[in-house]
Amino acid sequence: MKTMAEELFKEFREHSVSEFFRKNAAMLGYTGKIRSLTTIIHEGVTNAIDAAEETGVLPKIVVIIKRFDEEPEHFRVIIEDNASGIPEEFIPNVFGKMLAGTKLHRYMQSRGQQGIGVSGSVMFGQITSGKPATVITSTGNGDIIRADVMIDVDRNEGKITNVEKHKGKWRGTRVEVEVKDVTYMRSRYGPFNYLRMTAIANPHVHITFVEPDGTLTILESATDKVPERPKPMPLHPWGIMSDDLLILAKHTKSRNVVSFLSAELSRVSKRKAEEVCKLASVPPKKKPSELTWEEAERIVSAFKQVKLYAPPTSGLRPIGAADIESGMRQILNPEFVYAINRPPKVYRGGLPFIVEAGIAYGGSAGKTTDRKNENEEGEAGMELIRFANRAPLIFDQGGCAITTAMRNIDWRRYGVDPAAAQLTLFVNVASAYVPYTSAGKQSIADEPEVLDEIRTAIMEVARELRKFLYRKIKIKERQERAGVFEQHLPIIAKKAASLANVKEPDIKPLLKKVSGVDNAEEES
Amino acid sequence: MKTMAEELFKEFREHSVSEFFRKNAAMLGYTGKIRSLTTIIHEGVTNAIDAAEETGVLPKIVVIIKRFDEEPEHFRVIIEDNASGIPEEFIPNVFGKMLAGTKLHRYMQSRGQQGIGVSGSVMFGQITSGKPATVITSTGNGDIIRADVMIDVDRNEGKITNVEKHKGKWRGTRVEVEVKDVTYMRSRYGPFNYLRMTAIANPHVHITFVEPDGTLTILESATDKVPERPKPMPLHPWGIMSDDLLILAKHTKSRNVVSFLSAELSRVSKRKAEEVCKLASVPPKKKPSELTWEEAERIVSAFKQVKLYAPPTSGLRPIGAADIESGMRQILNPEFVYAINRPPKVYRGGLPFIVEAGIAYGGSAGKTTDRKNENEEGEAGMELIRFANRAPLIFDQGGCAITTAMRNIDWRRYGVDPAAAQLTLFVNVASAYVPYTSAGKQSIADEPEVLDEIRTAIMEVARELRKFLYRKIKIKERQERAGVFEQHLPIIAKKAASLANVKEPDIKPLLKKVSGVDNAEEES
Amino acid sequence: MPKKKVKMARERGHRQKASRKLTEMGQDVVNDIKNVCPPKLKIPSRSTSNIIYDEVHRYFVLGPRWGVRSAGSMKQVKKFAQLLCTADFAKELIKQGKFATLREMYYTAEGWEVGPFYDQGESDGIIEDLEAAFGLKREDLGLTPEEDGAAVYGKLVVNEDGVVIDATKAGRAGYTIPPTIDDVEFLKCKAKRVIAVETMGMYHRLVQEQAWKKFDSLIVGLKGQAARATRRFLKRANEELGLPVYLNCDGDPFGFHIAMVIISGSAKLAYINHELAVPDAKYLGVTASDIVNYKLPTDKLRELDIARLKQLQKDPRYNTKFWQSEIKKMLELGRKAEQQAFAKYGLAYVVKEYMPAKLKEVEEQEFLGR
Amino acid sequence: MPKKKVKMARERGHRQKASRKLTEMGQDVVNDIKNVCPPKLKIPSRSTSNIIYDEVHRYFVLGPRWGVRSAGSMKQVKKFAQLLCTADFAKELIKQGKFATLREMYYTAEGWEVGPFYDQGESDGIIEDLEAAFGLKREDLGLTPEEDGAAVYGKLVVNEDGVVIDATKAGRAGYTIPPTIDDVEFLKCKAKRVIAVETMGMYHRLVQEQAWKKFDSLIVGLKGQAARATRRFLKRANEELGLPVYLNCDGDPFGFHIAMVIISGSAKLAYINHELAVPDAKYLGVTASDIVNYKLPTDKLRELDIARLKQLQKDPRYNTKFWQSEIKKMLELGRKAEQQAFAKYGLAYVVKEYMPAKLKEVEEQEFLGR
Repeated sequence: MKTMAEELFKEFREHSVSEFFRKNAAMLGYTGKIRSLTTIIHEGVTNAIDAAEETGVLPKIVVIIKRFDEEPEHFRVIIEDNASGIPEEFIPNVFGKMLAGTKLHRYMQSRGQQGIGVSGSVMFGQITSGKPATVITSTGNGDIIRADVMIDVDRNEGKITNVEKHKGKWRGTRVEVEVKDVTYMRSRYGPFNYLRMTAIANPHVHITFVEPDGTLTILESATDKVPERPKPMPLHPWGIMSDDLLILAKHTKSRNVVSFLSAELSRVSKRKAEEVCKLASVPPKKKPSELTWEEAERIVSAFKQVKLYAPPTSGLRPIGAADIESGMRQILNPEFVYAINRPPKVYRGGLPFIVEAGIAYGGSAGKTTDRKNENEEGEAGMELIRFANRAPLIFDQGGCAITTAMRNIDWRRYGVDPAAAQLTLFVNVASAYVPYTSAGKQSIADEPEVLDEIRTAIMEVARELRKFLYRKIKIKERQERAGVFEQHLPIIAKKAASLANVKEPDIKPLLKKVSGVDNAEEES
Repeated sequence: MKTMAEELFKEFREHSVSEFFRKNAAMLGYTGKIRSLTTIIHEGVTNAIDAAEETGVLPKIVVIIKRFDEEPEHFRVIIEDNASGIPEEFIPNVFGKMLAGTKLHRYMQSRGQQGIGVSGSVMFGQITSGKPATVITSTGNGDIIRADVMIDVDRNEGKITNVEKHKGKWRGTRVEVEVKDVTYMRSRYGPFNYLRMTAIANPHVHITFVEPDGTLTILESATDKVPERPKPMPLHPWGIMSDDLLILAKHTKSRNVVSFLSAELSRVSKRKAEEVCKLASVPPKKKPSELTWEEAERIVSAFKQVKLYAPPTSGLRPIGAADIESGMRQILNPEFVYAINRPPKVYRGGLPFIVEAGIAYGGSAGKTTDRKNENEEGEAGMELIRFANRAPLIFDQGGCAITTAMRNIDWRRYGVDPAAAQLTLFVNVASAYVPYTSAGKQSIADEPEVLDEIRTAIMEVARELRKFLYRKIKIKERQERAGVFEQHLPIIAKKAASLANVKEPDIKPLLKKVSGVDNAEEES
Repeated sequence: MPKKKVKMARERGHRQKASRKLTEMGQDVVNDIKNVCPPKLKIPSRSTSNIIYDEVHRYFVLGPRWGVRSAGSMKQVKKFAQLLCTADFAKELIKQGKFATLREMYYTAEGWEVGPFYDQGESDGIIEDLEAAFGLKREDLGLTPEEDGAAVYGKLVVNEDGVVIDATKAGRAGYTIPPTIDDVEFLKCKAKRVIAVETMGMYHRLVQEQAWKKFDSLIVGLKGQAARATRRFLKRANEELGLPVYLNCDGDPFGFHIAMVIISGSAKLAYINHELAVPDAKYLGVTASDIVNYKLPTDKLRELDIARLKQLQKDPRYNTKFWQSEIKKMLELGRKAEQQAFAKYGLAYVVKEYMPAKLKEVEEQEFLGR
Repeated sequence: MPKKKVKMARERGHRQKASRKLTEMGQDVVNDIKNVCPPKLKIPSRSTSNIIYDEVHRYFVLGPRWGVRSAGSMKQVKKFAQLLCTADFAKELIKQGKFATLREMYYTAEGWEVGPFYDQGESDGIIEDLEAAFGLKREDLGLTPEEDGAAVYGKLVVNEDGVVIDATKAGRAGYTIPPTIDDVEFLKCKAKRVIAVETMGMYHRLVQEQAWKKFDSLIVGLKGQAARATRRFLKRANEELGLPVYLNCDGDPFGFHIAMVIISGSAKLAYINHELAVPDAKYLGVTASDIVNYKLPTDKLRELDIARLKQLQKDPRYNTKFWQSEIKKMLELGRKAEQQAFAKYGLAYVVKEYMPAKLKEVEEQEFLGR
């Protein structure tokens, strides 16, 4: 007789990751008619900018959204870059296979991370319109490839259903996705605002945008400085966990623990490694692959007792205070703008990150601006714009560490009424590995170190704003008080004479004297 | 010369889903010290109840949380069930491989869905403590297996590191996970409240719980009725998408479209299928695998023009109004309780679901109860408890469709002040495929059909509450008004006599008359 | 002054009439009880929808709708009992020739069998029921409000219960109108008109500048919104003494309202306006035109003022060319001004320049019958 | 009554003194300007921290701290100019023997070179500066508040600028104390005491029940918080006429406060309390003990009442055995009661039973020197 278990486990099977995400498209941000469209733009633009930067050129991005006649929810979305192009053999995997890419295995900052983004767009297009995505690409070798790509969901594989080749001297990639069941709107959550925020955070990017009604918008680049290429980066010992260490130990080429630690971790010299081994009672000559969990735990805790340099920032690519300021100035035309970038920190896993913050006051900053007709909400007060590695975070504002940090601050202490101030607050978290709360990549988890750092950064720019507002008040006061004596002393003389019933005294000597005295008092 | 692209794409690689989720543990609910522990309990208990029900026995669950001496954040979590047990050969895949299981490929309601849950717990334990999970299981064949299981993250595979066998006449599964960096608390987000909510929604489950300080709590089952085993269920044509149809067409054994439609979809007879083919201009004899996207789109829209029975509920397993009421009554001891379950509906993809709602007033319902010392927050007012397939949803309350629906209702219209009312509102969404917003499975996406249905259900129970509150007021009024005539008519007689300066008239005849008349008026 | 004597008798008669009405009511109730029929009392409805502007009399009156207070209704029987207790209390007051304040009556009810009132609003409501049911003033029932009436200065001699008072010899603050003004007899009056002013500041200014002599006038200091006794005084001065009444108020919606309540009565007291309204009284206060012509110091109209003015535009009492044009002008100006703003030109200016000009204007119009 | 005549002369002298002080100030300023030295004026500080309870005089006075208003300070020069303009205006009023209200002065300033005041609060502040600087009342400067004082009934005859007024013959509402009470001469007084009551309801009750005859008393109707003129009247009645003053107020913190402001002055007017406080006046109002002894109808103490009572416990003016015990008792009871609550026992009860008992108690204590 079969047991109950044997009966039940007949059905036990494995599944592909594509199938998983096809059924959980919401986890990737494909939820709601407006958001789904913005997600496609986001994935495409993010990849395009990353690719151009890796190639080392100033990104020039073209975004076109075409509506099919008489089908209000049927679009063709086109995103083009001027990056390296994609070799033909990689096309199926880049666009049709999930969890495949150049980025996932390296600790390096880039906007995309998980090798899901573009494949997700292709899949969403495919399951709503039934059409393959069209990829036009050239690596600059004279061949321009035009390929239609579909995803085989059961196998998590890309399939090229049609391919053409042309000759031509162009380099770059153009992806066209046909999609149904989405809506285009110029709301806060729509593509227009997404691209506007992208332009603020990426002053080196040139964006050409064509909306479904044919409106052409060009967001010019404000600098021609190509940001440095990000570099892969080893883990830093601060906050590293035993498990991470053992995984590194398994894959290292080093033959003993000391050389392993100094080779695979950043800021660890041979001498430091020896010191740590001694503290942890681990034989320095032991083979890394033979490290036990307990030894790994002791090494991790030993690292906390030695002095180390801060993690290297070579792999991080912050925007920089000057560029944030010029980005905000260009779009918001504010009375006052100030930005900072904080020194690098790490959070759990030894992963470094940098927080940058900017603040803009006056002009069209804040929610009540002449942009109102663009983003449709009649809201007033402070506007928060969130970024991760320069990519705008539009959705899930409530659950984001940046929002939490902003709300935890008592803004009145900085002379600001959040419900009314003409204020735009900018926060960017730069890291090779941003702790998103979900694969939709729209909000940052509240890791304590990250939350603290965001809070500190916001308070730092807020302090500068307070100084500005204070100076503004001071100047006004001084102006108002000028000439007060000239106005009032003659009246005093006249009335005193009337009271005493005597001739009016000459006021000039006193006037001369007090003006001087009082000014002196003022200066002191 | 190599192109830039060739240079860059050297790094292109594939990755395992385990590695993906190891880096994105927060996506699975492993975020925060309290939440991570509750997530482990949730995954274990959910699987345990599902397994017992599939086996067809009344679930008896044991949950033990042990703290390691002098290590406040180091625990051993033990979850035991009385289900079918697991055949030895499946142990590595059940506990060590993600996206593998008996559930993902069937459209059937169960608490777990995605084949990630338990493997996720094992992985989280492994990466924080370095220890394998221990599985003790027997299918009731006389062999009890004790196996230590680890996950090979690179390959997404389970490995048994140690195995023992004993003889014994026990059946069930006991999983022990060792975990670090988590905290035990009796807060709203902690395991205690999780199990209490589980007991409310599952009156047939018996739970034994031992807390780290040794406190033993037994949550008795309130019914000995084993819920029916859920059945796999074909898709229903309402709201099905072209893509779904084509995927089914690819895998079907049917030879023509008519038999394909009636075999693979529910509530579709041959005659209906023929009608649809005609409407869609699709040859009825066509091979399903040769259906084009356009034909599929036409079939989908044709289904909207014909009359169909509502989707079958055989695969759905709602709790039932009576059981919800008895569950709430047992735990909350309320003055009034009312529950409903709504008829089945479908949402996009043709997936049926059922919404159930319950409301409890008075007693220890609401946030301000004598449970305050348990859940620590000094909050007052209405309490919302959310469930998906009877499993409590504890986190991410803000983003959940149930919360949205609850907030969209103007509670004052039902005589309720949400900030003060002693009210507990219960909502359960039952479906083979609940649209979670993330893999953490803590909140339901706001699919329009689902949101509407939740709103309708809540309003239905709220209306019943309003009736109860109204009756309560009415009864009080009647009591207060009794005897009003006896009190006042004599005074009227006396004062009138005084005014007129005459003898006081006899009031009795009138008293008798008006009391009768007025009562009659009252009844009408 | 034979005309006055007749009036006097009528006034005195009010209290007797009240007593008679109360007795009749008692008799009706006793009869109903004997006939085993629930006693009822018809009371004119005082709800907003039953308040009507009477174009002929030029004040608010109650419309034709009645409510019935029945001792046979569970909801009304307690109120009915309270009403009878109150009536009995009032009859006793009349008998003793005494007066009680509304507050005193509220407290007196502590000792009643029917039990104390929930609050003074409840006991006041019962009194209003009695007033409306019988067309009597509360004062006729021996019940008075707390507050005294206005101050009066000028050539008027009155007789209060045998005490003769000359309103030029009652001190700088003048003769104070008592709540029981209907018991006061006008003995002699040499004034030719009444000028009532909103604020006591202006009152003292007019007394100090001897405006009462200059204009042959009684000066009345209203102390803001006019008390019932003041309105009764003005009505009697107008009807018994035949004096024209001029109302000098601040140039703002509240000032207009104070004047208009004297002229046409308030909606709230529609049931008793026939005893209180002075429809021939004339507005002589600050107008929007004055603000412009005299370049007065002003304040900005507040939101509330603007809303109030817009309300007045639709109010039937203000449906005259004069008011419509002044209200419109004030809204356009967006400013308001107080009486005392004339102090900008010196303290005496208001008496020497402004008032003579205004009086001349108004009285010429009257003479011409406009 | 020679004592009175002397007082009279002193009173009249106030305005001359004021005029002299203003002239001196003008002279000082002129001299300072000639000496090229910024004119300064020392003004006692009216800030809370400089207000001190004077145990000997038993009222609030200003402490020793002074502030200096200097025409040499940028922040103060405008205020200094306003102060001189105001002084000049006041001197003119005195010269003409006129009075202006504070509001009128505020408007008059519209025409001044220094420009209008921002609001009346600003002009009132300047007047207080002058009062405090010279220890004069604003009335001495020809400036009066808007409101009249209390009503007085009883055997008192006064002379107001040649008009003789008998306070039993000024009508039921009594003689009204004018803002310029210091110009009034007391000609004759047959009363032996003053009973001042908080509400006009109680005032009319006492007049109606002839309490003035029964208790040989002047009845004063305070109309709530006593006006400055009323306090001045009570002080003069107490000092010039030698009458004991009894204060009958509601049994609640506000009633206590009304009485205590008459007795010991308010902190806000500390600079002029020597002209206003009547430290020998006695509280004869409703007490917590009365509430218990007479089983009065009560209201619950509100949060605000409780907070207020707790404040009073720490107030030096209430630092007597009587007050401490009554306040404590009221807090324990948690209830308060109004004067008119005695109407529970009938309208006449307060005059027939309550007041005689209370008077007897208080006057016996006084006789015994307690």
